[in-house]
Amino acid sequence: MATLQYILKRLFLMIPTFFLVMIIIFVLVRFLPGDPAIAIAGDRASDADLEAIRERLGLNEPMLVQFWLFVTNTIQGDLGSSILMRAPVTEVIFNRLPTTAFLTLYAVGLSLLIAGPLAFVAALNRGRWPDVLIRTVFQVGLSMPVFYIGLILLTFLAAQLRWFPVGGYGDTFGARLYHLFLPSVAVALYTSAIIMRNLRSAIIEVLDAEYVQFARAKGLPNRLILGRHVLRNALISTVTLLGLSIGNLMSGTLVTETVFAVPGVGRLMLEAIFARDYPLIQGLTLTFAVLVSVVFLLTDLFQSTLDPRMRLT
Amino acid sequence: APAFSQERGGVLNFARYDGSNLIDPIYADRNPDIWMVGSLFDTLLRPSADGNSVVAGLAEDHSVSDDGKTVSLTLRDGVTFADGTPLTGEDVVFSLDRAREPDQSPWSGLLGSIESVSAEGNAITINLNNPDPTILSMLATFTTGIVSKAVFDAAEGATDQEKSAAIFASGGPGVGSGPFYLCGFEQGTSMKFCANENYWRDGADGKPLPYLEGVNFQIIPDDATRILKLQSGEVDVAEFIPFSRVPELDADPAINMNLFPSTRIIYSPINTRETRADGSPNPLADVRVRQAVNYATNKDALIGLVLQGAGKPMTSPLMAAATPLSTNPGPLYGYDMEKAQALIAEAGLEQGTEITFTTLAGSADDSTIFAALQQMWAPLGINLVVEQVDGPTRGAKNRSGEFDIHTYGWVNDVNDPGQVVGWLGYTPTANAVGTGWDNAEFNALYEASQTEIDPEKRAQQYADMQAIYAEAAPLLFMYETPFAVAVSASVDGYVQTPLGNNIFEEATVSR
Amino acid sequence: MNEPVMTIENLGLEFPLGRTLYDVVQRRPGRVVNALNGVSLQLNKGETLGVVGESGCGKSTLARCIVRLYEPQHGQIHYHGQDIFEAEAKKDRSYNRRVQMMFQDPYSSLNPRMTTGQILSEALRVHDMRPANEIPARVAELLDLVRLPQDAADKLPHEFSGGQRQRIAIARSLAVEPEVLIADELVSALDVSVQAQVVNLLLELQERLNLTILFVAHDLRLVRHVSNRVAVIYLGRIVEIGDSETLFSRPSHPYSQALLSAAPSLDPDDKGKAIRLEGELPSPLNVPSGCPFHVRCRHATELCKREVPALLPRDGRGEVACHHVEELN
Amino acid sequence: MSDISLSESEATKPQKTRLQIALRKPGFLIGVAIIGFSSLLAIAPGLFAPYDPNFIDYNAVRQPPSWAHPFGTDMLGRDSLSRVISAYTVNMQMALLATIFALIIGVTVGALVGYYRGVADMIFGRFVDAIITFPFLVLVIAVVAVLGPGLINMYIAITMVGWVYYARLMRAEVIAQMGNDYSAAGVVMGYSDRRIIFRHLLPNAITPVIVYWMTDMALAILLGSSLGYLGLGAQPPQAEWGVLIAEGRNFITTAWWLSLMPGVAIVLTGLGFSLMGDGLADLLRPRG
Amino acid sequence: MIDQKPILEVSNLCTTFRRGGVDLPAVRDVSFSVGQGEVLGLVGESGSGKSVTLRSILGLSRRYGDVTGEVRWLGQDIASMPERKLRHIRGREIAMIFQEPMTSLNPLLTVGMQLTETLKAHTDLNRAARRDRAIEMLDHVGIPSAASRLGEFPHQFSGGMRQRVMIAIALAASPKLLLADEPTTALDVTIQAQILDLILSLADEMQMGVILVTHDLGVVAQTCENVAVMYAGRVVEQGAVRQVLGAPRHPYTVGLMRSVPQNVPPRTQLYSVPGTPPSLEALPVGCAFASRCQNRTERCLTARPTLDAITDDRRVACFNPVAAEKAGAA
Ligand SMILES: Nc1ncnc2c1ncn2[C@@H]1O[C@H](COP(=O)(O)OP(=O)(O)OP(=O)(O)O)[C@@H](O)[C@H]1O
Ligand SMILES: Nc1ncnc2c1ncn2[C@@H]1O[C@H](COP(=O)(O)OP(=O)(O)OP(=O)(O)O)[C@@H](O)[C@H]1O
Ligand SMILES: [Mg+2]
Ligand SMILES: [Mg+2]
Repeated sequence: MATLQYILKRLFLMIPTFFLVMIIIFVLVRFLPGDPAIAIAGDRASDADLEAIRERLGLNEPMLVQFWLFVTNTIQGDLGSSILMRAPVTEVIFNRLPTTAFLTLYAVGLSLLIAGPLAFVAALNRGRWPDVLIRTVFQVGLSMPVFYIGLILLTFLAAQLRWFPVGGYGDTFGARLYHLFLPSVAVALYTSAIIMRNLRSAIIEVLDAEYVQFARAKGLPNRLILGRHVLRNALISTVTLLGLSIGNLMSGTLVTETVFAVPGVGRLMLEAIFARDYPLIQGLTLTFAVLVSVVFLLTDLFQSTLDPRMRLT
Repeated sequence: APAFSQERGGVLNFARYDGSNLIDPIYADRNPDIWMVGSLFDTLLRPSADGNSVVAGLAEDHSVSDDGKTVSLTLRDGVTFADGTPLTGEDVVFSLDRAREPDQSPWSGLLGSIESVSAEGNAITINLNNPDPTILSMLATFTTGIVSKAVFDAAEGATDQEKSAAIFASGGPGVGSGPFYLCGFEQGTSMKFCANENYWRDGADGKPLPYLEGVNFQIIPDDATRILKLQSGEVDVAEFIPFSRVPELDADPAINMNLFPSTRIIYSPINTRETRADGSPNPLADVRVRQAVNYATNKDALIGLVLQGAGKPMTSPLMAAATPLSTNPGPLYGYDMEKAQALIAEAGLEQGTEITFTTLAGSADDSTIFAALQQMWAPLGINLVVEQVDGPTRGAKNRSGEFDIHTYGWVNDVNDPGQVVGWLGYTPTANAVGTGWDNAEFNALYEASQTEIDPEKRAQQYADMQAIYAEAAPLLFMYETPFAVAVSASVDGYVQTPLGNNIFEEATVSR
Repeated sequence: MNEPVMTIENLGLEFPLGRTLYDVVQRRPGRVVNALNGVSLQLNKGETLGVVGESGCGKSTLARCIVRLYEPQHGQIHYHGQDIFEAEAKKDRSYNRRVQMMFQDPYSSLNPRMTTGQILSEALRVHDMRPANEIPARVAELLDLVRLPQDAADKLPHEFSGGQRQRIAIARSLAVEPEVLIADELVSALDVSVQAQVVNLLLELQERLNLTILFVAHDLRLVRHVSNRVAVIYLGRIVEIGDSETLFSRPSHPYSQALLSAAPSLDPDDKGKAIRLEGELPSPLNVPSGCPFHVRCRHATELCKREVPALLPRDGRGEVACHHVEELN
Repeated sequence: MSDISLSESEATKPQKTRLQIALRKPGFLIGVAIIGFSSLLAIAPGLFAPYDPNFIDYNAVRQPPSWAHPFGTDMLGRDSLSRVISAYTVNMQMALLATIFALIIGVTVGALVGYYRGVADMIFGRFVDAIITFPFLVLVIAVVAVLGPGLINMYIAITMVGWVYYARLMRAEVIAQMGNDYSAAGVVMGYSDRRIIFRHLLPNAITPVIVYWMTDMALAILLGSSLGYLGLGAQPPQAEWGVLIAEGRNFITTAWWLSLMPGVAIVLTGLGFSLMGDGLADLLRPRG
Repeated sequence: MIDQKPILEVSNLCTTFRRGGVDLPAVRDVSFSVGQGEVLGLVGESGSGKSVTLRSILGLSRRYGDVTGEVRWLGQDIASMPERKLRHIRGREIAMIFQEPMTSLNPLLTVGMQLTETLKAHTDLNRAARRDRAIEMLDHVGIPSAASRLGEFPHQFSGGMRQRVMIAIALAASPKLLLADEPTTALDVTIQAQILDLILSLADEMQMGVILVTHDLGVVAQTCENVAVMYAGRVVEQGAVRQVLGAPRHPYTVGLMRSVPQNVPPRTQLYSVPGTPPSLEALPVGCAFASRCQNRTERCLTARPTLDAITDDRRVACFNPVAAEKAGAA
């Protein structure tokens, strides 16, 4: 009951957020230099052609009317028609979204797999060489542009050793895991560095907490102390961070998707911007916003199941 | 070559730099669409091997009346659409009428001379308003590809465009008569062509073309990744190879590095208006300054830096050497720094004059060109500064004249110089590529050439236009580049035409 | 001595816990913490009023109301006859100067990034207590007053011990020459011996500067030592108030009796006289009806469950809020 | 009374300054050294670069590392070492200018909102949500597209988005600091809100913000590089690490030095900032 | 006084922490013993090393500092015992209650879980039996409707109740020795009395030894048989409560006793030990209390007094102990 209430409240709070997002993106795209009509008809089109196209797209209407239409149509689930793709925006996005979602979750999963154990090793060896080594290596991951890492992975692991395919994204679940492994690694190198950093300091902090000392004083086995008492508590702040970075990850996929030839929404967004595809940009942004809000909500819910102090309200 | 043991079957995997959105003879407006139309939709006539004339296509015969106002064609017997339904005169009339309808086809201007099209059995008659020297070329151009009227009539959708989109989305044989039909499509991701078993042309072994079972396209926008795909054997063909990688791939025995001759030219429109958009005087309005920068540009060096030598300087100011009626008067504005400096002195250009060079953001070639020009023009006292914009912004600036110089490229869509010359020099089309150059003599010559059916007279008109244009230099004339396509050694027979069209009809792949 | 400086009347304060959506749907009022429930008392010029009571009974809340950190929902506080929560009065910063509060935690009540000198001179400057050129001299004087060495002025709070920090806090309060000092558990966090030092200082200063002090503390022995009068609070109500010696030697309210008896004696032989209270301290979230103490009181009757006893004077023994005070004593 | 005043100052014997303690940590020292040297390179690249970084030599294209060109030359025959060095100016500037205004705005807004809460906090919350749910890179790309590519516009774009993160952090920290009695003491002392917020709360709340700032500077370089890759950052011919890597990545197998060297520069600088951040966290934490 | 063989013998326990490159001798040469059913009080100023002593006994300080000396538990030295073996003694034989009730319970686990996990580690009880035992323990420490509160989380309990939960956890496996670090400082006097009663009755019933750390000399007087007074990491006086509190010999103990506002006229100056304790980073060579001591002599500044027996069960670390009759008068 309380949880449902909480979810309702959060959903309610999202309404003004989305409205703000809609205003920002609407204004922003209309300030983009370059005309969608030219983007459609090409540089060679005549003025009359352009005028006709603008008329057809409703770009000649006053701004407020356009915005009103945008809002009302969006509420009805109609995001308009993509100029670039000549198809309904919702359809275009839904075709591409699963790939990006898969890639993002995959990367997050890999990051946790990499960062989790290593954060423990680093925290337990705080200040000694394993700690220094782990932190330095992750720092490298943190400072390398993904397009560079991606290319190195592709060149050596895919093209030369042929362990992995160069591009594509597979049809079955297994094939996807295989195809998207390298792009996920490229993303995960960055994300895991952030998670590792946070988790490590959280673990160090928790290791010194009084309740962990108390757990030791109770004579619990080490495994239980680390697993039940330390990890759970250390995870709390990391989960928030993870939620936050999933948002960035999803928009960050646009470079990854370009390098690895993965047809996801990130690349689509880039194409949409370069084609001045107003409806598609707007639709994608809103989709991002909804997804990210849902992820935030989920992390908060997860956190509140983890941390009883956060329950209710 | 007589190759009776032609290998048949197999699927060709092709890595593209960008995807098609809608391959329809009249709605194809971006190169990734246009260059695929021919594989799905056959035309009445076909370009000849040398590209300078036309040969029989769906129409086995054609003739033009003496007054140049009537074209008669005879449809080949027994040609069908890919699903086996017969292709009739009615389909031809429907297709051509559709293509010349100004309200729907962006290319209708190319067929502006047509007054009416009619069919009686296999006999097709096209009546023209006025003689049109380009009409036969047009009938061999993608936009006149023949579509099935029946399929269009049956398709869902209120408008022609909606019908086209619906047909495209559902794919399958039936709408076209090209060597392939569309049998799979995921927008922005992949596309599949399957062989049309009812194609009318026969291969060297006497059986119908194409040899391939099909072609699978993958879209890989990143240059380096596309190459890696080819090197790892995941694809057989990778197009748009950056020229910097050409020598490396050329050296690879498993790969044939093709440089297909093209009609692509790379040039820079120069704003010739007296004042800039902000009202300040435009130093480039002076023809001597424009000539000077042309002389000061070492095109060979540029070709070396940008293309690794895989290109040649423009010889005709208005078109690629491969375009019909190109005069090829030899190197245009060969590098001559003394002459350039003399012209600058004559024009009295102030030292340190700032000129903005607008480039496409993210384009390595543009950055290189800019860096090179900056150094090359420094001796002229020109301080070249860069302004990076994205495609649509560049388009808008070109249109409104808010630029000094920017880079542009061109590939012919039609096998006739009319299109490119209209674009580059004829003021009413687009202010002579946005340069604002306006030459009455040139414009008159161009208008006359559009209806001149005497080949010799027309050639003279084009020669005159090229001379005028070269002298006035509204462009920085740079270079022509080939189409760089890397093909696995196991592939044979794939070509990209000078117009950019991908021809898979006679391609084979041995596994 | 009996000139009232501050009069508190019927002070009431509830902390809302927020109304959930469910509450709204159910048309239920939000839950509240009843921190203060009709507290009335008087602070007389120059006296020390001790306030004791179990944790969470509202002692700090009362203190914070007096310095306007909280605004009560009911009742008034008059300072020299002026209602301090009146709109006009709230703008008057000089009230904050004249009524000073010191906090329990010696580690958090001083800005860790300001030296003692900065802390003191800031107070002097903001309230224009001295012309700028006299400030250093006054800082030195203040340090002297609270018996800190002169070099303390250049040190940061973390360089001091807890007792010294409390002295800095006292000096800060004294800098603005207040009339009333509110000491909320000023010494609770300190060791006995350090406690004694700070209390000594407070008593000495009170004498010299004729300060009025509200002394909130847990330690009954200490409260007894410093106070002229003492108020015992239970669940946001005063249950007994009176002269310190009388109250400590002969408490009237059953709660006061239990409280005082629970303080362990220093004499190992003095065992077993503590009155054991039944049950848990009820939460201020649901204050019991009637006498708030009745659930734990051995003497509770039906009347106690029903009616809130009024705080009534008993001759010579202060005021007590108990229905059965006469029978019990 | 005499007993109280007996030599109390004994307890406060001279202590090591925090700086001395921080300098004891090798990590912090290395971080400071890296950033110090990087700043030097950024301020006076001419002192260290052996050649003009923009000089094109058609005859010395893509030469491997040699004594004359320790990092080789690029596809225009420019000296790679000189280009990597000259990029320090732009990349270090990126680290600073892309973050400093976000820091200032975010700290101010966060402090105010954290102190006053109420309606301003509600509105702030919606804004933060809107900007955070907005795809970051997309917002930056769109703003850059509106304003036109170039460093200044890139800074504006990153600032428009980035301040939110500082403000969130600051708000949370101010609220946490308000749990300390010194802010209540300020109120009780009759200090103005402005004084309490900016003189008392802000200096205490800013430590985690400063530490985050260090990380953010490293991220700004990375973000700048990504935008450079997309052609929205530094303008040619200005060398910038992201652009250098992007230029070199076509030659990863044939001219590896082109992308490796700027890659090393990015990693080193990032490492420097992050080590310095960790050290600063210790340095700025008040002891008590 | 129960005269029997001690169960815990601590001798020369030293714990040194390193902070910022400086050694902090938190505990120095601490020796004492605890017998079955004995309640030993440990008092001293804040920071004098009481908590560290308890933590060192249980081997919890090893992670943070250097611990030397001997801790004999039923004859076995546990100071050097490996963690894996020690864990079977912790919680089962020697249990500890921490000073901070607010932070010593894991906020994420239910109270029931934190109670039963000890039982699971140390007993053979099955799930249901553990639950019953947990309820019994909560009942024991006076938490009403214990069964329904097992599923609740620490933040749903008040400070006093959390302290009692911790006591329940500590006592769950019926330890033979309880280390109680200020178990009642967070509590109100009325509840403090309840808790002390509980501990005392258990010590009595189960013959459990107790080390009770506290600030409150009243608590010591009421609950302990013996007491040790710590100052700057060392035990300075030790003996039976009646004697130490009744007739303190060490000047520090004397000062402590005199600081308590008892038997002084109200609103007069209290006695207080002058000065502040020395910082652990810079302990003087001689007696750590010398600078605050009115009895100090030259010798106090140069030599450190050892904890010597004055009588059989009374030890004082002072060169010039306060005369017995004088102290008694104070
Ligand atoms: N800001 C607040 N919001 C909500 N509840 C509060 C707030 N401040 C105090 N309370 C509640 O009001 C009640 C009275 O609190 P107060 O701090 O006045 O008690 P106290 O007598 O000072 O206790 P202690 O001796 O522990 O300091 C408590 O139940 C407390 O939880
Ligand atoms: N883990 C640790 N690392 C470094 N120093 C420590 C550590 N634990 C305790 N200390 C130091 O050891 C000294 C003794 O601390 P301890 O906690 O034993 O004092 P205490 O007598 O229990 O005081 P209190 O009455 O305040 O609880 C203190 O100076 C403390 O700062
Ligand atoms: Mg309080
Ligand atoms: Mg302790």
